Amino acid sequence: MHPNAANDASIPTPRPRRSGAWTPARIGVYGFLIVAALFFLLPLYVMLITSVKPMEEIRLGTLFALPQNFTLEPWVQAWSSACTGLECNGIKGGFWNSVAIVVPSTILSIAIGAVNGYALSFWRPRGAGFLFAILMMGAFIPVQVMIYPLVRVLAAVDLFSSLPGIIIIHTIFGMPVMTLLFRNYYAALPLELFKAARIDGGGFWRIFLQLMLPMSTPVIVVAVIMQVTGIWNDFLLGLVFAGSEHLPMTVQLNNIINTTTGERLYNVNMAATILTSVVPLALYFISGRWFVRGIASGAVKG
Amino acid sequence: MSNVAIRNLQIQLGGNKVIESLNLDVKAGEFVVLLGPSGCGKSTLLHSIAGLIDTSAGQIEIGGKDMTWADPKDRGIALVFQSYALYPTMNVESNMSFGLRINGTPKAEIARRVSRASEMLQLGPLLKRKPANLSGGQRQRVAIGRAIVREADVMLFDEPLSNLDAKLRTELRRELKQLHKQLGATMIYVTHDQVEAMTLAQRMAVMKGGVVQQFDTPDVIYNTPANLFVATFLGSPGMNLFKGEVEQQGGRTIFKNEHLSVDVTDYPFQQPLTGKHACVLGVRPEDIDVGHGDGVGQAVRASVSLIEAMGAHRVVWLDFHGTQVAGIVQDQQPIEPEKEISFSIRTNRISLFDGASEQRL
Amino acid sequence: MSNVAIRNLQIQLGGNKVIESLNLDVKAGEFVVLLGPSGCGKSTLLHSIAGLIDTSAGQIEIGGKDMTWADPKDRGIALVFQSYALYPTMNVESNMSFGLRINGTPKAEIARRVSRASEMLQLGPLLKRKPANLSGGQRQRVAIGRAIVREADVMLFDEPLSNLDAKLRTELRRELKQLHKQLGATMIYVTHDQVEAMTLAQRMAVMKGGVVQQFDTPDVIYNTPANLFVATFLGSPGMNLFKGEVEQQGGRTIFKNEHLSVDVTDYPFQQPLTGKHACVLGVRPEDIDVGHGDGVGQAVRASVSLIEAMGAHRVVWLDFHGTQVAGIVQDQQPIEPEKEISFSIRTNRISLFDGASEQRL
Amino acid sequence: QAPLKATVIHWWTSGGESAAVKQFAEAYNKAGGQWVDQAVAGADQSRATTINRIVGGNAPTAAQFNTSKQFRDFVEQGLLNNVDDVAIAGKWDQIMPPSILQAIKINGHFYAAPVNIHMPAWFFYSKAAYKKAGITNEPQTWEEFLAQLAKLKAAGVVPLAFGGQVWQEKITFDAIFAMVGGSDLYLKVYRDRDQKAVMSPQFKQVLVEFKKLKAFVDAGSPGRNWNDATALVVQGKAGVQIMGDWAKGEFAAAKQVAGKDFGCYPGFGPKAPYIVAGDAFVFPKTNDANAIKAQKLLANVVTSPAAQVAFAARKGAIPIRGDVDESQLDICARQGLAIMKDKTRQLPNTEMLATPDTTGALQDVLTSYWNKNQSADDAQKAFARAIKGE
Amino acid sequence: MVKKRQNVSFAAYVAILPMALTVLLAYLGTMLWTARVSVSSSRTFPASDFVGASQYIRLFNNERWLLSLQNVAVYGVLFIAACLIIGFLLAVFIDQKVMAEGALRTVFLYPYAMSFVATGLIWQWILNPELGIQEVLHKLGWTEAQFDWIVDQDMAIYTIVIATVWQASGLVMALMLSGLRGVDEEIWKAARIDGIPRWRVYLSIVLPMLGASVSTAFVLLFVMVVKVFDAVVAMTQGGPGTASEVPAKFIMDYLFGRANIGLASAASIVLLLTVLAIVAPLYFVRNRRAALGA
Ligand SMILES: Nc1ncnc2c1ncn2[C@@H]1O[C@H](COP(=O)(O)OP(=O)(O)OP(=O)(O)O)[C@@H](O)[C@H]1O
Ligand SMILES: Nc1ncnc2c1ncn2[C@@H]1O[C@H](COP(=O)(O)OP(=O)(O)OP(=O)(O)O)[C@@H](O)[C@H]1O
Ligand SMILES: [Mg+2]
Ligand SMILES: [Mg+2]
Repeated sequence: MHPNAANDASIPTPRPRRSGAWTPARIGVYGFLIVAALFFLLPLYVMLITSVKPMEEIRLGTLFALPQNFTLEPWVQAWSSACTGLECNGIKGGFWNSVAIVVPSTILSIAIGAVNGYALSFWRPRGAGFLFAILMMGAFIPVQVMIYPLVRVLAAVDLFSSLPGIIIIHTIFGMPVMTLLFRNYYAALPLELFKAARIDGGGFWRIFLQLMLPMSTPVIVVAVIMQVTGIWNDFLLGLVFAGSEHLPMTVQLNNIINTTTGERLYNVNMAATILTSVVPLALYFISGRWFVRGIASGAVKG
Repeated sequence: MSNVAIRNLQIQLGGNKVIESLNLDVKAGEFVVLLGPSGCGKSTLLHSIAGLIDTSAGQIEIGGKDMTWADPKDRGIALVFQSYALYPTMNVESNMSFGLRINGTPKAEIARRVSRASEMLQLGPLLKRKPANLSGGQRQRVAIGRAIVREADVMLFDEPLSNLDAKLRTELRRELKQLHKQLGATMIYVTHDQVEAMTLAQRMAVMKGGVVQQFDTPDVIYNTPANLFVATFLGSPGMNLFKGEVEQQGGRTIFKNEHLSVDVTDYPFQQPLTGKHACVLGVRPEDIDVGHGDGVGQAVRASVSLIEAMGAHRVVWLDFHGTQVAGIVQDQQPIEPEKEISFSIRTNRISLFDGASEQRL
Repeated sequence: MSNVAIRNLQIQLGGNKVIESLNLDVKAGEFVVLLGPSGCGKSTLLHSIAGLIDTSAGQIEIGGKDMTWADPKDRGIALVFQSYALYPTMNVESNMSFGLRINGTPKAEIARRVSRASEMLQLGPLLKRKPANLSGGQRQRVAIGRAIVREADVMLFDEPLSNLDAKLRTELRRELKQLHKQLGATMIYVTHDQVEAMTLAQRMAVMKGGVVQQFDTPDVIYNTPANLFVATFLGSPGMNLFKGEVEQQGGRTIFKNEHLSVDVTDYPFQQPLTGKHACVLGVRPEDIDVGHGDGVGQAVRASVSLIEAMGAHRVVWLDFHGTQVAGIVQDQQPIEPEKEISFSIRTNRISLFDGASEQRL
Repeated sequence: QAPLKATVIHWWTSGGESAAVKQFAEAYNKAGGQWVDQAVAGADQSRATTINRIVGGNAPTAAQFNTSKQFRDFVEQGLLNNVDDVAIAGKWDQIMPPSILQAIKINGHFYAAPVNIHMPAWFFYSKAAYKKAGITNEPQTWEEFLAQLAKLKAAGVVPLAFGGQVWQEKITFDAIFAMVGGSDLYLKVYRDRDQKAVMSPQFKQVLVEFKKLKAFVDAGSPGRNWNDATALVVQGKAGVQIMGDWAKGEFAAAKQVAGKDFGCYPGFGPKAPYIVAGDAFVFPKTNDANAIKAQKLLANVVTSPAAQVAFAARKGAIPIRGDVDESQLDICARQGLAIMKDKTRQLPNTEMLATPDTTGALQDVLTSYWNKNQSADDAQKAFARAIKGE
Repeated sequence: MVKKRQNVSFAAYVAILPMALTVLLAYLGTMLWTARVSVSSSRTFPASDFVGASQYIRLFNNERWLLSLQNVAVYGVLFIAACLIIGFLLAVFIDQKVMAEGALRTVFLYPYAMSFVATGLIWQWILNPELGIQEVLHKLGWTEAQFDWIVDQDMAIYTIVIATVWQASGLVMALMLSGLRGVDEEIWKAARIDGIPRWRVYLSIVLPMLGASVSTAFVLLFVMVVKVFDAVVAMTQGGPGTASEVPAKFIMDYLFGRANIGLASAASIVLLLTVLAIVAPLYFVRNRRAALGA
């Protein structure tokens, strides 16, 4: 601290900024974040403690109390031994199926969404605006309503109950939002960059791949977050379209937690839910570094 | 080598008619400089030549072909953007080589051109930097580099040297001239720097409000501006103007107002004048002979209001009955502010404009 | 009115030491111009004065107070960004008035200042436009407007007029000078335009590579540059340089090389020289007397390689045994390229620099 | 020869249910088949999956439905194979309760193999709570039941463990309806859709009595899952719950024994009606001879006495036939099985009598009535409209 | 007026081919199919008869449907507003170069990754007056405390808002954050020079610059509103009674449980038209403004 700081208020305190001094504003920021985090974490806390309590304790209904008989059994069970019909392998069975669905579906849906958004923002081919309008309308139709006709279409082209089938389905359902996401992102980029690339002789794909994509990292991260989460957590489409060999782990998860008249093991349910969400959570955590600052800075003056 | 011909071009931006009806004929291999006040439509014109703005009417011909609706990449052009428009995710080198890589130019050739450009632009040590980490002038140089490595038939420059220091600017000016000679490319060059305009231009187009006012060699434009606007726009300080009338007085033609009377008999009138004619007399500051006029017949007196030392010369601002008159003083004679001094007008390079139409007489 | 004192400033950007150890003392109310080659750290310096860049060492004092770590808003400064940095979603008027509105300046006062600025900058008809719909020069003027309405104690300008036409630039130069007088603000002004520098500056700092080379009045800097760099950097074309030696010959001091011999006895050496001394002779182009030197003793001959017509004068480039020598010709004498011509050196304003240290002798 | 592969879609996914379905699978495998399990939790989802698989040309060998009108449309569309051979050989007509037969036998063909019978409206009570309230006997009349609830309330326990979800409200209503209104009115209303019956004072009385229960539920009931309600009974925090026999699973999971820790009774008095519901397998259309064989084998196996009792014991239901070994069943189930022998006490579940659409509409009416401040008259009118199918 | 346009690259047309196919086959096809089914008497399977507007008449005689629309309107306004505000605030606060940014971001995002079947139950518990917060407050001695919205006819829909905002605002945060980070640093510097307080910069300068992100988020949230289903099923099952019924649940009920796809289709079409009626004017205004501004 500067020796004068205390007695001469008019001189701003000389301080190296990076050292994170605890100004009131700073305290306010952390205060807000901590309160918000507590609110967000409350359900997770309940889930976690529920997942390590035996059922007897859960039945007592002391929701927020810490477990008295701590047990990891529910987790083991959820992962590897809970019964979901005849199978008693927990949710681990579908893990690789899920991966096999999520990876290509995410890539394909983002790729197509990005290309669409790019074409819509910069090239505006005739009729594309109209297509986009219908696409966005389509986003408002409940997925379940569309399943029946889509089953027919996919059956007609012999892709029903197959891995490509489910990938196409996820791409179709992801398309409105992905397209919108990228379209709006590109609309906010300086148009001059696109013009410069056109002058440089860039064609449609070149400009997209070499100029636009590298500038899209933040929005790609958001897109990946949305798609991976959405596809990873989907079970309805997987169930209908993937065929029995490719059922994602969420079908198992659903079977564990969504019984109607069977008895429910809440602890196992919670453990299974948390376990299932580990992949998206990990993704969220590592996504941070791609939320880069000022991706387009230095590009244009003015 | 391509000519650029623009006919009746009309461009609207956001509801404003930015360019009304513009005609411009640039010969193949010519170096044309566009000059005009801020916001007169220079950039818009360049962008429309490049095919980046849709025209609302008119035609653009490049290399003898109608290119009004052609794709930018098919026009054989390069453009330095006023706002640089650098690719933010690419480093300096990639920024420059991007277009060439797209063309499929051989690697060695790319390397050659990039290294030549970066040498010329003194960007050598910065090749691996991203635009965000460059200074303003460095960014501008990258923008120039990106255009010149393309070695296009038509090169469009939008104030390419505005953010560079005088020394570098002089050097680059020379390099650009060299490049022009070497490539034989047609160049259209927007600048606000009149030295640049004068030294580079084979012909110069002076624009105002989306209309070309005069299109001729720099000399002609400087010495015989087509109208009052061109006259005042060029030169720094601009032409001194005196309102008055021309009339015939005993076989001689005399410009006259309350305080001044100048014999303009030798003036090459485009049409002979008869009787009195309201007009404006234009005199370049270098034709105001300050201080030496005491003995001369036509000398008048004025008080010095400001002296600007320019290193090589001084600009003296005179208060002549309320009008500010600028004169250039080359010698070291002592001139002091607030003092009275006399000046005279050298008449061999004066201009006369119609009082109403403001066109050259 | 605040002074700005910078002591041992050191700044790093992305790992580069951009400013090493810079000292600068700007008096309260002074108008200082910063000059320097592209990328030498001018913008960085301004930004650090404004408090936008963390310094790694050194101290910045504004108005007598240590402001090294103060928030920009507490420094009483205004800054025109080289890149404008306009608020893209606000129209011109809001761009200018936003800061004032936040400060709680009374409405009438805001209106007054904005209307004054927009009049001065000729932005009147554009007040309701968004920056995206403006031309480059118009944007730059908005950037200036946003700074000057603040009427801050210290005003920092980063190449504020670079994208404006000469006429407007001249006008604004005058307006800025006026503003300076009126507000009594301290102004630090970066420009590449030497006319601007010469006319505006009370003192001028010439920078190179993050170090101030000379800080003095424009006249002193132009006429007695402190080192070779300053000598060549200023002036357009820059100073002509001749390598050689100075030696005493019979009571007179003579500069000499293979082709040239100049009597420099009257030269005000800072320290008396003894014996032979490798040095560089610098002569401004306007001190190269072209064509008239035939009769003069020291005249030498060279061939004309290039003539640049500048309107008011011509720059003649001479090939003098392989060195390019620029001379300014004011009169109308006929000079033709490729021909031989003689020139002589006016010695009253020459500079001499040490051959090794490049410092002024 | 390769074993007959049978892909079976069903929604038995909880622990107990899994154990139960395993009995079927083992029996089927033992009989020379190969059971391919496709469990999909949630009845709606499971059925939707079946529909889509059929439409997409990837139909399962068999799929679970409720013993109800749910699969009528399938039959009408000609999407199901019948299992007449098996039914006739197994004398289903004789061994199965009429209400079940009514549901599976359409146009003279057997289109489904019933696999169990659920009674959706048992009364489960906590012995501890009863003791605390000083209640010693199971109620014999509705009035007595209400009185017991009042006592429970006085004793500080939640009288009625209630889950405020639409289907639970409907179950409770049906129980009260059957009990208070009597079987005749029940059938007139649900089966015959007799408007006069609906608008009768008796039916209005049913509505009034039903709403009386509202006084005996706790504030936390809306939205509560049935098993959370059961947990209240398990804990002794609540007195009694009206729920299907599957609730026994929860008691079992809490290591409570029927008759010892908790009691069960299907209604008031010895002649109380017994509502019948249940599950059945249907067999999607196929021309593949092997698949048809598999379907028949499956129908045969799942209805066989041994498989039936093994399944029912674990599922908490009762077998569809009386000729089984009761010893494996708990006392509640045994009680149920006994009641099933008296055909007069059997009442079909609403789903067997009305289309899903109508049943849904009735649920809407009831939940409005239960939750809002609606008069019995209004509810009666709404009920009449709904059952007319408007 | 037909304006001549510069030729658009052929590649652009090829590139949007997948979109065109999807739109025509999947979306337009489905919409037409749905419209067709909505004027038939379809039950479990689509029927080919024509019954005119009778499904629609039935739909609009259905109190539950009308209530659903009403509920979703209230829900939608609150949910979108809350998500945008909270999402934006979170993004802003996270953007303050705070410690453990990655952890905080994950904390705010994690609800988005969790299946609502489970988290909805947790919310149901937490909000349940006899299990959750109210109970805790009572135990802590504040016996007057009342927080029983979830069992309250008039308040239940707000609990859905709370839980879904909890779930979705993290995503809005991520979207906003990606937009925030794109803002040129120079703008920030300019604002600092102008002496504009940070919060004001966010509000008056950055937020307007995030127009694209906001509009993306808005549409996303709007889609979520129209489709809200899981949360309702998991938390209130539309109850108490029908107090928190929403259109998607109505449609789903009729689509599956009640095997009446005719009515479900009619409801979908009505929903779609309603959305269109809301969105079209917005879209129109935006486009007009864009046309004037460009
Ligand atoms: N973010 C950065 N990271 C690394 N180096 C930087 C960064 N910004 C600027 N530099 C370097 O610092 C030096 C000084 O930059 P500065 O912008 O101050 O130059 P300048 O004098 O204003 O030049 P100009 O006249 O071209 O605007 C330059 O060489 C530049 O390349
Ligand atoms: N997108 C736009 N919408 C509306 N008006 C515009 C738009 N872009 C430019 N203008 C206007 O068109 C006119 C010409 O702009 P242009 O950029 O061509 O000017 P310029 O001659 O290049 O000026 P400068 O020397 O300042 O760069 C200006 O008055 C400007 O305000
Ligand atoms: Mg321009
Ligand atoms: Mg700079």
